[in-house]
Amino acid sequence: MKNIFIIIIIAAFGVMLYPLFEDFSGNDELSELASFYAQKENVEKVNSANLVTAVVVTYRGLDTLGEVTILFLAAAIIAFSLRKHSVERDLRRNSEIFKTASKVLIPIIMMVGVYIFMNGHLSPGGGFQGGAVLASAVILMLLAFPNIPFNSKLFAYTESISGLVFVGLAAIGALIGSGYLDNAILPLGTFGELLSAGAIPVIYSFVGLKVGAELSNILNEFQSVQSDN
Amino acid sequence: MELFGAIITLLGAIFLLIASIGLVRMPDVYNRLQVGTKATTLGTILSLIGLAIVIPGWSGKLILLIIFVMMTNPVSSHVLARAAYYIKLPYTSRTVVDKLKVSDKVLNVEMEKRYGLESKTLKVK
Amino acid sequence: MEYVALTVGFIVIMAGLWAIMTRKNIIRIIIGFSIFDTGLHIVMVALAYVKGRTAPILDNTVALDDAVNLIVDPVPQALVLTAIVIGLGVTALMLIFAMKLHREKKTLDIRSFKDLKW
Amino acid sequence: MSYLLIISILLGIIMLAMAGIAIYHKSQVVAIIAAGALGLFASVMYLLLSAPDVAMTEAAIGSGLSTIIFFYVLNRIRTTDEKEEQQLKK
Amino acid sequence: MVNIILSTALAIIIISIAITMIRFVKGKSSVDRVIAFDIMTIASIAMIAILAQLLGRIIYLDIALVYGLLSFLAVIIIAKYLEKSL
Amino acid sequence: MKNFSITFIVLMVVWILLNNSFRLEILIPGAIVAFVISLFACRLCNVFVDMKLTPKAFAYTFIFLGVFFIDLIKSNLDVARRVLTPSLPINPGIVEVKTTLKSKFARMLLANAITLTPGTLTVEVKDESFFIHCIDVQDDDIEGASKDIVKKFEKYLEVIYG
Repeated sequence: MKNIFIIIIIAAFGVMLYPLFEDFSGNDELSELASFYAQKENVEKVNSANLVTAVVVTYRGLDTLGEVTILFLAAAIIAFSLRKHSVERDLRRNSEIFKTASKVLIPIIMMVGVYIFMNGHLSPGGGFQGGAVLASAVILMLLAFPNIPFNSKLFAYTESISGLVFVGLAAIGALIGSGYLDNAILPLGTFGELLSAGAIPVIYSFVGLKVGAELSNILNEFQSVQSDN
Repeated sequence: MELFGAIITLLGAIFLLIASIGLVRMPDVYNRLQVGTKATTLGTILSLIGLAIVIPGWSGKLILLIIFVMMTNPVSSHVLARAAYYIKLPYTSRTVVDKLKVSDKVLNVEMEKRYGLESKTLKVK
Repeated sequence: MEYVALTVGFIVIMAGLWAIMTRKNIIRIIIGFSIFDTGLHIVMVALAYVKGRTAPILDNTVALDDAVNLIVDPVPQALVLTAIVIGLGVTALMLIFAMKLHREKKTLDIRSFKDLKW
Repeated sequence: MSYLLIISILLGIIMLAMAGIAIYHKSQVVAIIAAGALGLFASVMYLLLSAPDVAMTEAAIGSGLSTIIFFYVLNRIRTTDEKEEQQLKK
Repeated sequence: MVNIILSTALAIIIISIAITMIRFVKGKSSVDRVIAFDIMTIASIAMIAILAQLLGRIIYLDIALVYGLLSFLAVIIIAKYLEKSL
Repeated sequence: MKNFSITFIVLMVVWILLNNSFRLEILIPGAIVAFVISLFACRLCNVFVDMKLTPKAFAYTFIFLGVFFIDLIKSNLDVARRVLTPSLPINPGIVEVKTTLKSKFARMLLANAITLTPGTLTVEVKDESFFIHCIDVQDDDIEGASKDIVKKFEKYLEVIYG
């Protein structure tokens, strides 16, 4: 009886969404907004090869600011609602091979993360993905060496300084350039090089550092409330 | 030359197929891990090498991928095998010898004597 | 191809809703939420696809002059990128609440949380 | 272009099977692994829909870090997990 | 010719993923399923690389790198959960 | 200092492989990033210390890689034969072998090589004994198994890492 009710609700939802499916006949050309972004003179104004990055960082940069704020709030709530308590845990020792391999892998993973967020304007990638990869290096460290003291102060400082620099760069764009989060405050450079696209690599690097530090803090909070069972 | 690279890629794909067949056929966890690790590693490496022959301009990232797969794949299978051993998953009935079980008890006692409590109990926070 | 992705996305959305409504364990409900999320993202990306075109990243295979006729729509992709990151934050918060509920009642069965029911 | 269609159909079938396992399997561990695998195959699907940015984000965040957080929580509440499953089965 | 052979390889890899699904559904213990997951992701790395060749974009290889990295971490964490030492 | 510089070089190689170019405006940011990461990770990354930097060691590295690849291909043919035979000819068991290597990195390389070569899988490492799951047990005492499995890699790793 209850299941029938649920099926009716889901079917109603499906009917509600069905026009989206029916009217869709496969796009043949870009929408107006996207073709505005893809025109040559507009691309050269931003000079970023990856148009998604251009949309995320400059055109819709305020959304990114809100997103980073939401992530920061989530991290703060998690840190607030998890009560830390020190327990003595009876962990099995890690295998020696895994320890050695993670010693070799951690710097390489960090390098890959830095590559991903520095090349956000040339390749798929950017601050959020690079930050996630940096956080995965931290989580590998926590897994392999659980008794190394985790310096959460360092991560908190990194996070707040990166956030301040991000907002400051955006405001400088409003002061010198044409608007908030304008990327033309640095010389634009030639199209398709690493040092091009004005302030986009710098902004995305700080976004990456901030996201990486936030995610590392979240994961460390989760790690620190584990207990034996 | 491009054709040669493509054939190497096909060979790698066939090794991946063998890995999945072996995964279905083998009788217990350890043998499945054996088949899984070896055949998938060689399959992936051969596919990537074949692609590097087809397009020589891409070889930088492909070499990095190969090194990465060769580094991580044996380690993850080693960790899985260790976990499977410690949660005492059963062997197949055709297993002939288990040396680890014989020396496990002795070695554990030795470890405790040698390293004291800190080897077994890690203080976290 | 975009039709296939659209259909799969719709079915995955329905499956996620079904899981949210019928499962009794809170962890299962959160898994259902995450499935729902994935399906939604697939639908949004599939709606942005343009037939036979390539990714909106300009390099030596996609010329700058002809970009309007070669790339897909970048705006929904940027939107989905934002949505995925926020989805992680929401999932983490839900899991924290599940942990706190478990600390209170030592169970995760949704039927045993009746404190607000009248 | 037909091979892309065939690949997307096969990927779609695998994804639906993963969603089914994630909802209906008895064990929570397997359900979470299946949800992670659903995300990974979804990222291949995004690649076919020529959205590499979304594919990378899904592989890194939507699938990878979510699975890790799920397992941390599951480890914390493990004590009653098995009992719970038994009760739910009845 | 090259493209035909590469699409055949792609088809074979997808079939192997589908066969691995059998073990994922059937497998007796959780470790079996984790092994199946591992094999699926490693086969997907090869699949992404071949797709990158067929679509002609080098930038897709970055995704294979991130994919392999995160699946390695997921396998490690599941193994540590199963041996109760997370 | 030695392990700092080796980490730096490894990271630079990774950066060059990722970017696929040698131009200066790519190398300079890479050098800065690699320097910071090596500073950050240098107390962790003490595994490269016992690497020897002599010409003989380099030569033996290549020989080791060659032997390893031949064994990898042999092992795969072996596995394929076993999988495709209808009667599944396996004879599994866990055996113990001893190694004399001291360096941690060399031990990891040895364990990985064992995992990837015919019919063997490292299950556990304790001090100087490796416990290895064999798909086809020939010889279950320590010396015999060691001679079969470990020796062919050990003699190269011995030269490279001491």
